[in-house]
Amino acid sequence: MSSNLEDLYREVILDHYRSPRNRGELPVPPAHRSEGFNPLCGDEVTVFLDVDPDTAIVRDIKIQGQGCSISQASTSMMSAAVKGQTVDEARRLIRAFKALMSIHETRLEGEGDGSDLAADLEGVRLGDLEALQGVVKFPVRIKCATLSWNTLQQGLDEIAAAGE
Amino acid sequence: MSSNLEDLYREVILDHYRSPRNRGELPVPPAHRSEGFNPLCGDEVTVFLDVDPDTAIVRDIKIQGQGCSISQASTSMMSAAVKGQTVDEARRLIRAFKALMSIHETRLEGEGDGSDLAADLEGVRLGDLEALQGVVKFPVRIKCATLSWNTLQQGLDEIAAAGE
Amino acid sequence: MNLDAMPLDVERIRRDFPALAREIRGQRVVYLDSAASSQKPESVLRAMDDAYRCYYANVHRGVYQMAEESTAAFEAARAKVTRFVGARSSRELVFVRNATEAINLVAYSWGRANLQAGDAVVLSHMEHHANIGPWQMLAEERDIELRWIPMTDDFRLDLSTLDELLRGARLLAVTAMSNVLGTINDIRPLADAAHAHDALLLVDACQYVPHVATDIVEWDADFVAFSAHKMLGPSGIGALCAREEILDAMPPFLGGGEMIRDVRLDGFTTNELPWKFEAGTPAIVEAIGWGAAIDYLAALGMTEVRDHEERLTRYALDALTERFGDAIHIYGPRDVSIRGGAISFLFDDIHAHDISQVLDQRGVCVRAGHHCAKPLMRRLGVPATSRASFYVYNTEAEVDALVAALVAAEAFFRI
Amino acid sequence: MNLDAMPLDVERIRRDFPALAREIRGQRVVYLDSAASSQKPESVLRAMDDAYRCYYANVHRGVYQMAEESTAAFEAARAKVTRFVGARSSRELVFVRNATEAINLVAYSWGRANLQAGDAVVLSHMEHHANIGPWQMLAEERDIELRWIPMTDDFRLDLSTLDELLRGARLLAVTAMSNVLGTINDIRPLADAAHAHDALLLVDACQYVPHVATDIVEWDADFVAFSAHKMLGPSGIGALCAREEILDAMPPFLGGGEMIRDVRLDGFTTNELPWKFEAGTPAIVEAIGWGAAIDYLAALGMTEVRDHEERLTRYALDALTERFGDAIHIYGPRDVSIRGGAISFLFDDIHAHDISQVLDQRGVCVRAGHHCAKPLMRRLGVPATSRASFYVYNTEAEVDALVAALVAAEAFFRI
Ligand SMILES: Cc1ncc(COP(=O)(O)O)c(C=O)c1O
Ligand SMILES: Cc1ncc(COP(=O)(O)O)c(C=O)c1O
Repeated sequence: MSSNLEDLYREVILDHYRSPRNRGELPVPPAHRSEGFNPLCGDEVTVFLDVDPDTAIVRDIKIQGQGCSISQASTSMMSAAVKGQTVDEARRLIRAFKALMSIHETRLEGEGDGSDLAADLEGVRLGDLEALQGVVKFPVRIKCATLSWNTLQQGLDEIAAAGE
Repeated sequence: MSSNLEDLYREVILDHYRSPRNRGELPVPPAHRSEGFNPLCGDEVTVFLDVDPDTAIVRDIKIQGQGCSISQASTSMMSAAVKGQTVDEARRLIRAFKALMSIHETRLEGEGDGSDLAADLEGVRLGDLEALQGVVKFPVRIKCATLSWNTLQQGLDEIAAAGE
Repeated sequence: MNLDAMPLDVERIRRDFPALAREIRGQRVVYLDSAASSQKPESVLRAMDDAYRCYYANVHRGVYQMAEESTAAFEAARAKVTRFVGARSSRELVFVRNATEAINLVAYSWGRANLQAGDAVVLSHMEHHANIGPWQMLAEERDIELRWIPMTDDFRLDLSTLDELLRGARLLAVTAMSNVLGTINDIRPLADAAHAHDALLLVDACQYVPHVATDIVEWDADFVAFSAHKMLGPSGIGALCAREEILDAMPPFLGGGEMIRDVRLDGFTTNELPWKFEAGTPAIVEAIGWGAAIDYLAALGMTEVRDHEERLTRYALDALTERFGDAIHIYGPRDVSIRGGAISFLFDDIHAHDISQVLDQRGVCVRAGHHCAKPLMRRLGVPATSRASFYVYNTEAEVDALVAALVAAEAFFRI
Repeated sequence: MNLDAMPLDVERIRRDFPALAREIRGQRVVYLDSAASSQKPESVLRAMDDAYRCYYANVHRGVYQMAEESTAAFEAARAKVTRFVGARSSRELVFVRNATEAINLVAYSWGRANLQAGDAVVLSHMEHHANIGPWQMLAEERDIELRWIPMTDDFRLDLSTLDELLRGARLLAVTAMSNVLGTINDIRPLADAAHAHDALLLVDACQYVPHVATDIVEWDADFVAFSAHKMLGPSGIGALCAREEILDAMPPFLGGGEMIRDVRLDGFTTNELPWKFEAGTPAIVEAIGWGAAIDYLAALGMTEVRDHEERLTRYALDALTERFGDAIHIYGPRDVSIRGGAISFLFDDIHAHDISQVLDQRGVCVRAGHHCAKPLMRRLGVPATSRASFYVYNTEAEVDALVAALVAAEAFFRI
């Protein structure tokens, strides 16, 4: 296999793909459920979120759905990254991860030069998630990687709206 | 001017164009009135027909409208050709004239080989009208030449329908 | 298979397609995605380039020579498309952007003029979204019932309840060849059944016309939709072919120039067929390119084209089964006489996207996803498949390359 | 006129346009019909040919490299068109077949979702059929009132009753530049007036975008329609540019692949902007060609383009008046600062068609007819006019050729 392909399929990605973390469901309510689709490939993801209303901490997160290795691995890594974090930290992670992913998309659209993206990335520790950076070289796969993050964001927004 | 252009603008055509026959209106009823448009160029023609219900002879015909030299000349020649003829003879003339014109259109559409057109032309004396044959070399102008004939046909059809 | 057909000289054909010489990462591209869109031969590219270089002008509008030449070439292309599908007259052939627009045209114009609350439209479980979306929009707007012809477990239409489904239906809209399964549906009996119930028949012939000699009069279809880009022609053009009486009775769809006879402040009258349905400047050069594509296919002979694809499909089905046995799932009939050259497949536990990515690394282009047929995917119980599809320029060596790349992909994800 | 603008090097530009080398009856063609459709430069033809030869594939669908390249080129073209008209984001730029379809999209989707019996839409007497037909169809279907901004005797919009016309109106739909008169309408005040009455503004910018630097944010327009083929781009593609919030709130227009997020048997959800409005395989290579056309125009500079056309229009108006005096009627403003390079004219007692025919004999291409603006023709009291129109590649020598050909035509019909 060419090095190119291994940029995409890093070992840690294949590991999350083969042994996804936090698979399962949570009872709704008290948990919140949000769904995401990738219209390109038909991938689907369901994110169950249990957020403590007092501390705003993501007490638990579970994932269902089907998808390619990139979307599955990204989902698994996302769940591990946000579990136990506050909602604010989770949102910062979403922004940072999208910044990591969207550099190419943004250039494509010719809007902005990526400098504000750098700001989003600053001070956020992505850890394992950085393994997904290779996806940027494969533009069609970016949506695979961001699907679960968009669904998480949607879930957090819905929880916030319901709490108001 | 090249000979080509003179194929189109024969002397007899320019003559009919400059001194159009049978311009004017007829009272409706008893006369019948039909209108035609050329959507390409905006040309309009109104044909007033006075057909004797007993003898089916076109007792009188008058023409109004605006158009290019080809449409005006064709209209004028048409009016002269059908005036005093029976409806059957007028229809035979319409068929023959369209055959003269549509040879090219038909080839363009790739439908039929023109052999039935020859039959339509057989035994009909077109006289002056043959001067319009040069139009066939200028496909966009064919609709200019046929406008008044289509309007005549429509008028005859409407009279026939009303008489039933 | 037709025993009279001379095999296509595929090596010669390949030389006509510049894109097939493309190298990807040092390897000659293996293009197996013609069901999504085909490559184009030199003659099509040249016809379009020539039009722009020598006689381009807007059509139906100018009295000058270039406009006449352009109009003649545009209408000659219409005549070619008309003849290629066996329509009766160019008046029955409306140029649109693609098959999707053709079906929408029917839903908007014929549908809204003829269908009312309580009427039914019958579709099938193997339709492409193009033949679902327009009807769902209409169904929601007008409270129309959609009914679905189910699929048998051997990937064919289950016609056992057709009579019941057609009771009170106004339209049967069905694909002639599934873009996922390859299944060819026998259209004439469907037309007869629909007409027996006073319903009209719309055929989505997007995958059929490029691959099998088509005679829409023989089908007795009322509406037929297809696209140029899947049959060696350019992007940006397709056609709706429909019976003249029906088109005549339909209200216009898009309003504007070209489709109008006269306009006053208080209303307009429409132009003759087919222009009544062609508002604005049409895809002029695209039509001319499509005409050249049809010349190319006609010169090959559609019997020969079909024969080649049957042979190649048989070869591919055999090779995949032999190499992967039970590890590969193939979604579609095994009998090549009732199917086209689109082969959908899946390996257990390896997502179609990942397969496709590894294949791309070796220059093998297949499609991965739901192929715009999500209801069918749900029926198959899978989120996505990989699909390899063949056309006149594909070879057995390319099937071998596909199999070899799949072996590598399987190995990569099984480690 | 902008005094900073460097004059275009027209002789060099002409060499980029292969069709301008065409000879008609032994004479170099004099192409004066760019308002109907423009010729295309080499760079546009090459961009399209390259796409087909090197990386053609369907967009947004494949995981393989050619599909990625094709998608990237297609979306890069969208970004170019977006920037060229000053739109905020590519999400606001929907590809359609032509300006006509763009306006129909608004009438079908926004119109049918928002307009009801008794609502009013305001148009003007100088609209092209493309901006009349869709509204007449809607008006008839929904019992909507159409109101018309009249024209002054010096060929400009008569805005004296605008406030009254806009009372209770939901939409003002107006051309930025008349294709018959050349008149440029000042859009920003129209936007302000419309918005003051809670009406939206649609601009038919088909004749404007090709010739004048456009900033639709500065216009504050809600919908803008234009076509590629009038601005050095290919046939078969155009755009609707609209404010994102408005597009977001609009129901879909055509249903099918690409515009769908998910489909179940009982309904579908729509994709994001702009794809929500792009059903089926788009005009892929046409978009790429359009992008190249925009690169070409941007390299010339739109200030320079406008300057060249003002100069040439002034030269032509002077030459025609000087040579023919009262014998020629020119329909359009004399002041070149408020008009574009489309000049409509008529000689007493010589029909526009006949003029055009004689001109064609000398290779001079002008258009004759009603220019798809019959209400305007009725207002002018003529059945048809001849129209000469200019673009970046036209020269003063060509204007001289036009005048000489008109002298010959006049002589021919006056004998
Ligand atoms: C002012 C105006 N609006 C609309 C159109 C329609 O453009 P298209 O034919 O590209 O849809 C034209 C061109 O014919 C035009 O000049
Ligand atoms: C069966 C079928 N129908 C309809 C379509 C839609 O065709 P287009 O995208 O050209 O409108 C396709 C192609 O994607 C297809 O395969």
